[in-house]
Amino acid sequence: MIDKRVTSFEQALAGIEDGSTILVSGFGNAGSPIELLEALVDQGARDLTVVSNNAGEGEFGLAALMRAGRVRKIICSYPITSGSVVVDELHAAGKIELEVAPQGTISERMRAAAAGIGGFYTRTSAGTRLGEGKETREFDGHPHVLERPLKGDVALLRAKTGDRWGNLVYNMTARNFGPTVAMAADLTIAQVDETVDAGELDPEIIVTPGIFVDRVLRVPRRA
Amino acid sequence: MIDKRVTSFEQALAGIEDGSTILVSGFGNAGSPIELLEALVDQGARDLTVVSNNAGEGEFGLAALMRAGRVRKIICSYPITSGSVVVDELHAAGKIELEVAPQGTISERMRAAAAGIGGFYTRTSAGTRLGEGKETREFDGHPHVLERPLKGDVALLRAKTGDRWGNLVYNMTARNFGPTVAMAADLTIAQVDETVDAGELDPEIIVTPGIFVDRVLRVPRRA
Amino acid sequence: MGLDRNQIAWRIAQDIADGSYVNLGIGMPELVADYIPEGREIVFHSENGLLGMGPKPPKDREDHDLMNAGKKPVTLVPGGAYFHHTDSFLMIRGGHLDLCVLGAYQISEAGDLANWATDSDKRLPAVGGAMDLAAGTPRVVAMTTHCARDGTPKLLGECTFPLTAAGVVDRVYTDLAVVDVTPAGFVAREIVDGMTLDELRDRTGARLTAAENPGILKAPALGHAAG
Amino acid sequence: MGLDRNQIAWRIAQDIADGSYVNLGIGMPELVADYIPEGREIVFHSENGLLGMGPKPPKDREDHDLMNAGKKPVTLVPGGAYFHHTDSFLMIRGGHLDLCVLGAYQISEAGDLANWATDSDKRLPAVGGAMDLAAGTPRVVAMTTHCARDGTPKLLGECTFPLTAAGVVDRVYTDLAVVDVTPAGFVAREIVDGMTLDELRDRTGARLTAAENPGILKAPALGHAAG
Repeated sequence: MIDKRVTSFEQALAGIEDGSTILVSGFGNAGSPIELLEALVDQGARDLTVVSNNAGEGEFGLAALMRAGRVRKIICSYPITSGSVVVDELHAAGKIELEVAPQGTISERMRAAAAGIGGFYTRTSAGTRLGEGKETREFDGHPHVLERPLKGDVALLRAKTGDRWGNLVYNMTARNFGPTVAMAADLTIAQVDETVDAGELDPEIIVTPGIFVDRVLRVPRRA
Repeated sequence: MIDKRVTSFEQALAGIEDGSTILVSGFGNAGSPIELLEALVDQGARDLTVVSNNAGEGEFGLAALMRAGRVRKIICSYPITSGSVVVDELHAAGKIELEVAPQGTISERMRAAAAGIGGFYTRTSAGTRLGEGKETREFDGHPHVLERPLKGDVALLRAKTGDRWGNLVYNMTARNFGPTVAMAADLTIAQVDETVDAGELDPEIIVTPGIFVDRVLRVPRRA
Repeated sequence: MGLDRNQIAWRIAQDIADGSYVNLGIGMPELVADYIPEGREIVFHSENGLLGMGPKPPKDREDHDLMNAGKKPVTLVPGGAYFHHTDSFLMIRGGHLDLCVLGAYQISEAGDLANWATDSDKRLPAVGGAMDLAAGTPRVVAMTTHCARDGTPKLLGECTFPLTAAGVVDRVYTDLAVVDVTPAGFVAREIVDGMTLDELRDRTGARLTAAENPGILKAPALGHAAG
Repeated sequence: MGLDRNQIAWRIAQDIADGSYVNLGIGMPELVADYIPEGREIVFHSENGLLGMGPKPPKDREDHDLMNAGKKPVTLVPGGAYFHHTDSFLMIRGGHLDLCVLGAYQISEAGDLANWATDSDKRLPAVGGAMDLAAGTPRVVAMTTHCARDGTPKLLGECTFPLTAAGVVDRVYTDLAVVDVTPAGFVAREIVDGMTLDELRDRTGARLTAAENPGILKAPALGHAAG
């Protein structure tokens, strides 16, 4: 029988290795798997490469993982948010590598990894500093850069409800990167507000089919 | 005010020109916009290129459009279904051009057109007759072929419910190609079982956001 | 002495692990779903936008908006989900399925698969999702009779029919044997009772070796009801 | 004599046709939503997965799962829809929006846009969705003061700051003028009341011509309430 629901952070994060590439959902705090990220500090994996739209804020969630010195490199589109102090400090101290890429390119590169696409051409970043060094080719009169898939060893994401088979639904704009990171990693771990049995989610409204999800952990929503 | 609902086949199909490329939803008859295709015979556009997974069956829908001599070329993955007599006859008589391509490649090429992707590399068809003549390049130890976007002038599709803004939801596996063709054409026309006002569809369950849809026509579902 | 199609399906079903995501090709492979051992939960994928495909419904519950890749009415099991075609082929091409079971005209010792066109084909060419499934799925097994009706071997040094994908087949289940495709070529894991390795070689169009302790390929007698 | 930021937003809003799909960049462009003329239904897109963005909610109805690209709480209007980030950028990159309004550090006469980094930037580099929006949207307009605070022109022969995208800006709305980017370079369509073309040229770092009958750039006095 399939039951992807786990009952502890230890089970949820078991097996994540040093040096892993971790894809993280969220846009700001909406949809960010804050508790999973904090539990990853206890889990102990080091030398991580994190892919996340933002680079954490305050001292919680992703920022806590970075503060604990576990993140070697972060790939993001927008590391500046109000309160993004940890990334600022670590970067100034030379303690973290930062790679900034266009938001749609990061997202599409993860989808390419999910979809078995070996590479794709996009106009985004062509002729700019972020397109420098990338193979450029003209299609339909416009230069396009070649982008390669961005695959994760692990995805950590937050959704609203998960069922026994790992099917997920989300809440409003907290959906954001969740469905994409879920598809693009070898091991996908979701924290959800609530878990249900298989068949309790309407099959027409499932956003992330369970085939993409390995473990589902209920983490009660903070008030 | 935005109101994409139209009330006649004439309004729905107005402006479709000779020589257009028409993307058509449906897998077999499920999700096929049968009535729109038949009304296109009356509309009169000729010399069409049709992109559709199958190539029609019986003498209705797509088969009726082909029988009327309006289709110059069909791009599909699987022209053989029980009762696909019209395509057989026309092809044997040299009256229709047939391009067969892998199902996932047709689908991904339409998505690429929708997503502003200039081209993508896929392992599918590499080293096969259908990959011959295509640029081939190795990524991660495997040959990949370069595929280019497949854009429609027009998309004809069938959905379950459409609202005033053109948002669409589908019914079970009749969803199939609908969401993809909707995104990939300049003019997207949906036939739906029922129309509703904006706000009557739950924003969490909308499958095709109205931005992709130009016209919505209610066509009562046949018993 | 060989297995019938239901028995080949049964044999394949025994090898599918609990919790697997599986695509069954149109035609003979569809039979595999009927023989999954009790207690295993398998999620069947259908290329037309469905995970969690269940058995065919009773006649009076058929709905032509709920069909499988063969365009036959099916059902959805609890936990199933619908999605669109491009997402369905993302799953296929991206290697998210664990296994697909495909019919075959020919399989080469390098694992090349030919299952979409023959040179004598009088029908229109039709590939459907076969190339995507063959190229994208991590484990591809072929389900076929060991020889064509005219006795020609289907396991060959090289395919003569147009390829579906090169170097993708992991295992072949036939009426006569279970044969792995390895870097050293075809290796028989099981041979049907009463047949020698040499007799199997006579029916195989490529070099064939046997595993160290080849098993006996067997399946229970299966009534029509299950098939 | 120039327009204030609310007045520039008002002026931009007058040009947005009923039924348009529009993305407003973070910061000053967000003000445009407040000045859409009565009777026009505009669908606002937010890159984080939202079409049909409405005004900010009252404090007690804020939900941090419903925010805009600037990470501020918003509402959804009837007809709105949620979707994931990759679909959101499919919309952007695929040219499905009609218009985006972006802030700008510099705009070149060839329509190059620089709005994501300056060379003196002490902050971390941060591009967000700016390059996708600039490269993908059929009509890109820039909303900016005509000159930087130190008086340096922002409309230039060539940008000196890192580009967001090359050759994409169609029109620039500033406190002093409405300027089209044409194959013949910058063309002033409207100039603020009391300013001559020569005076505007003094504040512009590239060749500037005027349309045949340039209009007067004006906007009503706008209270704080609306902004």
